Amino acid sequence: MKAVYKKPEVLKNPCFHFCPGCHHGTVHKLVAEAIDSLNLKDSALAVIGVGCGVFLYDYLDVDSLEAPHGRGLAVATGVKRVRPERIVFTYQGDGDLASIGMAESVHAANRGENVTVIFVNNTIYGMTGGQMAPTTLLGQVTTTSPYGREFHRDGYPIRMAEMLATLEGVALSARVSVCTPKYLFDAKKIIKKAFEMQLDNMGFTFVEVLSSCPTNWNMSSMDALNRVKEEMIPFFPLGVFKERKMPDVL
Amino acid sequence: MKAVYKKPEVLKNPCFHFCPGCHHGTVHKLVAEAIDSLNLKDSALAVIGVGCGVFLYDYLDVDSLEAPHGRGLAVATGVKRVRPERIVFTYQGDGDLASIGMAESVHAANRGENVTVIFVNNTIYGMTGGQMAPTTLLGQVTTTSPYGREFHRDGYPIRMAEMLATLEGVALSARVSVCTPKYLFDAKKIIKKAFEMQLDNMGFTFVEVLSSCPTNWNMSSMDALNRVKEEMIPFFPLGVFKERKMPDVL
Amino acid sequence: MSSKKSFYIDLVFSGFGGQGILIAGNLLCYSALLDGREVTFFPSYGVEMRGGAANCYVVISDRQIGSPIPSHPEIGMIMSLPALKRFENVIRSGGYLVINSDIISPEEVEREDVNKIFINANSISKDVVGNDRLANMVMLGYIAKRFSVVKKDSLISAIKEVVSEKHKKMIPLNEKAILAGYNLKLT
Amino acid sequence: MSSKKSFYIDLVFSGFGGQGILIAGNLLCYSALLDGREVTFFPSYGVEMRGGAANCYVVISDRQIGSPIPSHPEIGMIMSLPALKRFENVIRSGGYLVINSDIISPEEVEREDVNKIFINANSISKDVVGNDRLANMVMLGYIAKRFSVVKKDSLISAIKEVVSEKHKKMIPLNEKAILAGYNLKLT
Amino acid sequence: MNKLFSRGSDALAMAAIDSGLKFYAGYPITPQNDIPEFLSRELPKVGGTFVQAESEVASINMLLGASSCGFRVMTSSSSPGISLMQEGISYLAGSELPAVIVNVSRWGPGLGGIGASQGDYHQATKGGGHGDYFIPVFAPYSVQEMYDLTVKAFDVADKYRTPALILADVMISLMRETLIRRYPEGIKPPEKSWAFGERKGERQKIIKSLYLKGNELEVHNWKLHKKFEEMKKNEILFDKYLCDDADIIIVAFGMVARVARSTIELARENGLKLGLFRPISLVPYPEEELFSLTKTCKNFFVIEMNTGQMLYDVMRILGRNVNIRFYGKPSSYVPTPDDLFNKAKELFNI
Amino acid sequence: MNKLFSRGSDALAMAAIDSGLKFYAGYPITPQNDIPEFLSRELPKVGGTFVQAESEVASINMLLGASSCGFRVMTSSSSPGISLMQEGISYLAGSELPAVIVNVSRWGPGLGGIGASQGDYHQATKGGGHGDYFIPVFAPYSVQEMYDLTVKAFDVADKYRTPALILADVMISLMRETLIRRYPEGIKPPEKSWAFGERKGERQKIIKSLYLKGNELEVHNWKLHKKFEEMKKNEILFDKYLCDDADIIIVAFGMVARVARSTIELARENGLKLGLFRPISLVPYPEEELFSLTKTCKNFFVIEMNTGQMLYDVMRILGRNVNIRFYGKPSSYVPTPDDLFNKAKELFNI
Amino acid sequence: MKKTEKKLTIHKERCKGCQICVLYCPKKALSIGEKLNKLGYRYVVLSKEDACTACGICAEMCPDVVIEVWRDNE
Amino acid sequence: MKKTEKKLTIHKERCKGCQICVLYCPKKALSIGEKLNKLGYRYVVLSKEDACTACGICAEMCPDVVIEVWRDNE
Ligand SMILES: Cc1ncc(C[n+]2csc(CCOP(=O)(O)OP(=O)(O)O)c2C)c(N)n1
Ligand SMILES: Cc1ncc(C[n+]2csc(CCOP(=O)(O)OP(=O)(O)O)c2C)c(N)n1
Ligand code: SF4
Ligand code: SF4
Ligand code: SF4
Ligand code: SF4
Ligand code: SF4
Ligand code: SF4
Ligand SMILES: [Mg+2]
Ligand SMILES: [Mg+2]
Repeated sequence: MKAVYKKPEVLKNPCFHFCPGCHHGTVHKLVAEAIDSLNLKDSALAVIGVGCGVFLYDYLDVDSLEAPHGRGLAVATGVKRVRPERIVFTYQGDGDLASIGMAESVHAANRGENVTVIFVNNTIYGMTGGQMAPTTLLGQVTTTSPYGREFHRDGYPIRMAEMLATLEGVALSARVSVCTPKYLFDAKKIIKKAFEMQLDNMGFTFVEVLSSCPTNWNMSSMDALNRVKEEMIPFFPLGVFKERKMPDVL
Repeated sequence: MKAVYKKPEVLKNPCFHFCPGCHHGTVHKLVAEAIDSLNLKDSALAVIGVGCGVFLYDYLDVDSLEAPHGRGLAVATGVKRVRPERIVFTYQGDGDLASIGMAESVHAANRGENVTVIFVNNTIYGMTGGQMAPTTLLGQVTTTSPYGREFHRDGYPIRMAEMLATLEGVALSARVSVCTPKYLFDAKKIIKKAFEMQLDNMGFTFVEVLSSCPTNWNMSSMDALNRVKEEMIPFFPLGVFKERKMPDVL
Repeated sequence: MSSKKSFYIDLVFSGFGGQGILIAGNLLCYSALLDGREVTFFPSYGVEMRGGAANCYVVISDRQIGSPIPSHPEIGMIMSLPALKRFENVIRSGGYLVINSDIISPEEVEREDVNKIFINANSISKDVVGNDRLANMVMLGYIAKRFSVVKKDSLISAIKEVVSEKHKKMIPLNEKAILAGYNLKLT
Repeated sequence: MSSKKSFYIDLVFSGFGGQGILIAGNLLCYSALLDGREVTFFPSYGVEMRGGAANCYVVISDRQIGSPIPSHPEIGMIMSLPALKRFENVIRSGGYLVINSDIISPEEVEREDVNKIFINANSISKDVVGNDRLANMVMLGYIAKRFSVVKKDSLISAIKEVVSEKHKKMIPLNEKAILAGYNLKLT
Repeated sequence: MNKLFSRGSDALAMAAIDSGLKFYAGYPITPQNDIPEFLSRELPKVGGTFVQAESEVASINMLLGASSCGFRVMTSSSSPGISLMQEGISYLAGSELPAVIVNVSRWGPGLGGIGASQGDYHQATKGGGHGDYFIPVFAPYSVQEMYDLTVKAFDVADKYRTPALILADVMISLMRETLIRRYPEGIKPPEKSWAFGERKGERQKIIKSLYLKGNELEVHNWKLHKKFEEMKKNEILFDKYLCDDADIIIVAFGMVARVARSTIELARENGLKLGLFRPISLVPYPEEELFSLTKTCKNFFVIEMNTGQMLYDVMRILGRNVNIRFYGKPSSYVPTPDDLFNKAKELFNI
Repeated sequence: MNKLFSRGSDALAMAAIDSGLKFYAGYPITPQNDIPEFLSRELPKVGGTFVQAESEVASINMLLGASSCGFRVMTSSSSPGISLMQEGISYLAGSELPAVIVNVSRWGPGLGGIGASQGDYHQATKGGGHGDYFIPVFAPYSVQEMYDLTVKAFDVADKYRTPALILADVMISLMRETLIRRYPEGIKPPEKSWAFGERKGERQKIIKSLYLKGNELEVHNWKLHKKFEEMKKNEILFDKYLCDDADIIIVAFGMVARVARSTIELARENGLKLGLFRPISLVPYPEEELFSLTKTCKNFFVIEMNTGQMLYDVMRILGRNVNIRFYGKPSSYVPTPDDLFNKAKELFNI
Repeated sequence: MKKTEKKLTIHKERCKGCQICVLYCPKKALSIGEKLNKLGYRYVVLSKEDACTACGICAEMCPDVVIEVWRDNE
Repeated sequence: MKKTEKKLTIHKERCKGCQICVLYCPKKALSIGEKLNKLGYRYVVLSKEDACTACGICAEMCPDVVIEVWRDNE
């Protein structure tokens, strides 16, 4: 019999510690599928940010390096500069990449480091228990915005994919979601493309994945899925904001 | 007799330590003029970044706070949040604001902190002796890009005014120059407008001033002036990239 | 601190989130405070919480309390299988595992040198309050009495400290469930 | 280290950037190395450099050298007014201020307890090499001889160490200027 | 109830509010999130400002800004976050700006773990930041002390114009026990004429740490050092328990000292005379007070949840003429009274 | 000339290149810019990579990445920048990644000044970062040692899989003196089977510092501690000068020790028997070697360009039975041999 | 046209009962059962086996890789 | 039309001789002199006093606030 869907090979252990309905699991799967399909198991090297995804190495059978919170893209720069033959990707949450790691993220993007970023935007600090993130929506109640996020005090939700797309060094900047089958298949394609572009030395490839965090949103998985569709996507539109067609030579 | 031009009042001491032809002096003057014209001597509070402008308090008679290198906008946030009645401005170089301080700069802008930024872009680290800055032009030789800035290794020059203009929190984002009388008069207007907007609680106001650093460019003042005109402006276009007309209420 | 002559008792409460583990622990604390005792409460936290586990330690004494996390508590109130697996080996030898037998079948327990007490707490809760949500209170009531941890009056008066304003009307039901446990005779 | 019997001499060179201050200091170092001595060279640096000042310290000894920044050097080679103002009070009592009198007029010097030597170095440079740019070399030559700092041969051989490849053709001119200083008789 | 049954972190946050906290900035990190969560809820109610900063670096620098305006300011974090603040703390010290910094320390190095730890003693007491300065450090060992020492920290910070550190651990922060919310009479933030207020034609004020001219930096450094000497005179806090007749004195701080108290009771029931010396202010360290114990006791037992850090200070203070033994547990498994009792017997051959 | 006449920072950079440096990342800061400037020019010529990072935080984390791939890596900065690296250094230690970190230290706290200083001794030796770890620290006092100790630092870093620190100062970095560029025979970077290379079907490698399960973090911490104990056995470096018959022994490191050597000569010419003990490895500190001097000498004179930091270690090591005097100069004005001689006479009543 | 052979493997011990698969099964073939698994969750079951077309959508969408789908149509 | 009274104050001790004013003076009234000031720079002089219209551009452009310009036209 032929598999319609089977566990990706590189996913050595699918017993995720994630909460029920958490999209981190889905994203792990998609990354694993991309690695399988491009045969990158040996060459892939994960640089893992601190957040609920920090145990990625327990699940994916790829060489893995833990980066200090927020510094994934500085760490990845160090790796890729000395091991350009490895396919380097970071796996980072929105707190990690867009808050504390903003400088490292913008500068790695601007330098056009030839690495791939999997950016899990769930509008919250998952691992630490539901504090406000730079991506938290206006009005959203979190443990540190108990009266709802208010732009005068807390600022606006940051749209990273759009902001990074303005930088010359960026080869691909896209936002995807995994909340419906259609979006999920799109996400799969884009993630694969990001890795392909890295293989082609195109430069910095960035995929933002809108994700749910039922636990810290205080919602059932179903409600969380709906929230992605009905509240997140309208504010964080899906799409490819930049795609370089030719390698980065001037 | 009426003064056509006289030393601004708030400029208590114009014996700048700057090198001959350095535009830091010019920018100090313009800030002083704006403070004079809006009568802000008592209310202005300078948050001073580390760079050649670090001694601003020796020249301008305004309350002054020294910020650690790059952290001007975090420091200014702390000040403005507890003293909203003070007119807070930061004075920062390109190394300070756009390199080490990128995260603080982007986030303060995104929060729409009601402060004014005077951003002196001279495509170089002046104070430390001419190293490559995030704004250094491609091909530019500096002490740490001895073979010229190369985008694959060093990244692209960052256009801060444009990037920040994409953020919702920003009320004004503009780039000016002081290399010709016309540009200088424009700069004067914009700097004044930035302070006025702060007085009107419009939010984050950002003025990037293209400046020369004859010393570290290894040029005469005259050649440096020319370089601003002929090399910098084409890459860093002058203009207002965002201007909010109404206070920041949603 | 096994050799204390003065009053000292240490417990661990464990189960899934949503089973009222922390509420039970807290209620015991407030009761003991009413009894005039020293009390410490220590909740689990952090990464390990993913997956919905909840647990807490309670120490009650009439002297100043050292560590709020006893390495080998005397009594464990166990409300889920993972909870059993995690704490079975932690209970002090000669101590007590008080187990919700509506969730965990007796044969799951491996240890021999501790006392095992099984309470069909869900069923009892259903009986006395109409649903199984107050199994925690049933178990707590039993423990309070069985080990003379706190006075009955204190237990009842403390309920209002742990039930939030908007669930105020639940106080009588909690009281019922606790008393059901308190008065439980096991054979 | 005033009471040394062995060879020890410390100097400060100061003037504007562009006057060849650091080159003069370095040249002296290389010469002393050729003489087989221990040498340290310490340049000024940092924020204070804005405004175009340049200065450096040179210590030469036949033993291991302690601080490369003598607090009170014996000899100061002074090429600008700000340099005089800055170092006048630093020179050790009984030491020497060697001053370019084409730039600084003698009445600017206030100190009484040091020896003052004035050299119209710009003029001499103009005389011997046709322009005033090698005033530094004239002064260095004088100092080398007057205080027996280094051997003449060493001084001459060391020139090539400090003149960069592309200015190679300047070597003979430097030599001329140095010798002019070396042979200078002051009255 | 008159007494509260409170979590350590809440007690600390309440103390901050009672001390007149005006500005808090912080970045989430386990296990201290209860503090910002409490303050995000409660601080606005009393007119204070809560900012969730983009990072610990931003947090500490926001404090620098707000403190320069004369207000009481605080941040809290845990070990990796505190490391990131070291430059800022050094700037606060250099600029003579008061601030309270809370380290609910966890395991290191690196990401480590989130259990209770005393691995940051060196960093806390020997200037994790660059330059020549000391800041006062207080180590609570109960929920009540989380309150009381926070009040103290604000007070000392203002008095000496210095950042002050609370070095707590997970245990003390997450546990609940009884708390009396007692803001002492008489404590009042001093007038801060040096701070930025309304200017009204007064002389320009400059707050900075850069000193380039002449020997002004040396003068400045000695001034900072003198503050430290003053603190040594006035701000030492410690606790002694049954030391007078003790054959062995345990030296421990924070959580471990708490466990040790029970150990001592246990030991005395078993006929062994143990005592406890607990530094509460780690900086300034109660040096004289500790040393004076050598008059009556020659055996000292240093216990820490690390591989030996305060041990350095104890060795320095006690010298080589007494018998010092060490038990270190670099693990989030807090030792029990029995553990310590057994270790004491083992290490002192009893 | 066979010998070079070299600047200290250039000597250090040459040593890095001779040691096989593959990756350098750094951020400009006075007074160490000569190092990145040299390497931006020279490193590409030998196939290495120079990156000017956006900050010190990024620099140290780039090192973490490049080191995990098994290459020799280095960064350099000065005091405030080193403070910013503390989290990263702690991660390197926790992840057991070798790296060489250079602190050409300047004045603090805060922005301070850019003159020579020894104000970072505490930070360097007592873990400015969080958690329980020590990293080896070497303090050069000549241009030659800038070279030799850098070679050593790379070697020790690899041998123990640890970051190593060079604590230099402005003086040593900017001065020029003779240098013999001598990469010792026999030193060769070890094979790094733990590092990321070509994977070729091998087992997955994981490099991390997070240890949450059971007591694995405790085991890890003791492992790190054991490395430190090993270093104590094997990597101690020190220098003694005329100690055998000395009535007073100066204890000093770096620049100050250099000046002190001249002081000793001066003193001996004046009939006063001074000696010098100079720790070269500040971590591990030559404890035994220093203590053994108490057999013949009872007077120790600690001199530092700070208000007393190494003094803590010396007091701990020597105990209370000898006479310890301290002279501190928290100023970029480096004391002269005469200054020290006079101070010695004053403090020891001679 | 031959009958399609199909197989759905449900690794029930991994299922967390989130219902994402249930929501997106075009044939409404899945549902959450009554029993708890070791993790303590009520896990998914293929309640209408015949309705299932082995389209694989449930497997694609499941965050916990609980479902694998096989098909053989000759 | 009355004659315009005008005055140019040159604080020569501050001048660094950068020539920016010289470049932008529409009347080419300024030039760099031969003498050095205390800072060691050859400083600017108003070499064609009559040509100067007191337009103020030199003063506006000078980075070092060397020039002040006054005018009185009634
Ligand atoms: C320097 C530092 N600061 C803070 C933390 C605590 N911390 C761990 S994960 C995390 C954020 C998690 O949020 P996010 O990056 O959005 O990932 P998620 O868990 O939501 O996937 C934080 C703040 C840390 N480990 N290190
Ligand atoms: C944490 C830290 N890193 C580095 C420095 C050194 N530093 C001082 S000023 C400066 C940059 C100056 O460049 P820029 O901000 O562009 O200002 P400019 O002098 O060019 O006006 C640097 C890197 C510092 N003081 N602190
Ligand atoms: S806390 Fe949120 S992000 Fe983390 S595992 Fe649970 S659902 Fe996922
Ligand atoms: S170094 Fe450059 S920026 Fe600094 S004062 Fe000189 S010219 Fe201006
Ligand atoms: S394979 Fe398709 S039809 Fe079958 S259960 Fe899954 S989603 Fe439903
Ligand atoms: S999507 Fe997966 S985890 Fe969720 S209910 Fe279905 S099978 Fe279970
Ligand atoms: S612009 Fe100013 S500094 Fe420059 S030459 Fe003219 S007057 Fe002098
Ligand atoms: S005022 Fe106008 S005309 Fe007169 S010197 Fe200045 S620029 Fe020239
Ligand atoms: Mg998140
Ligand atoms: Mg600049």
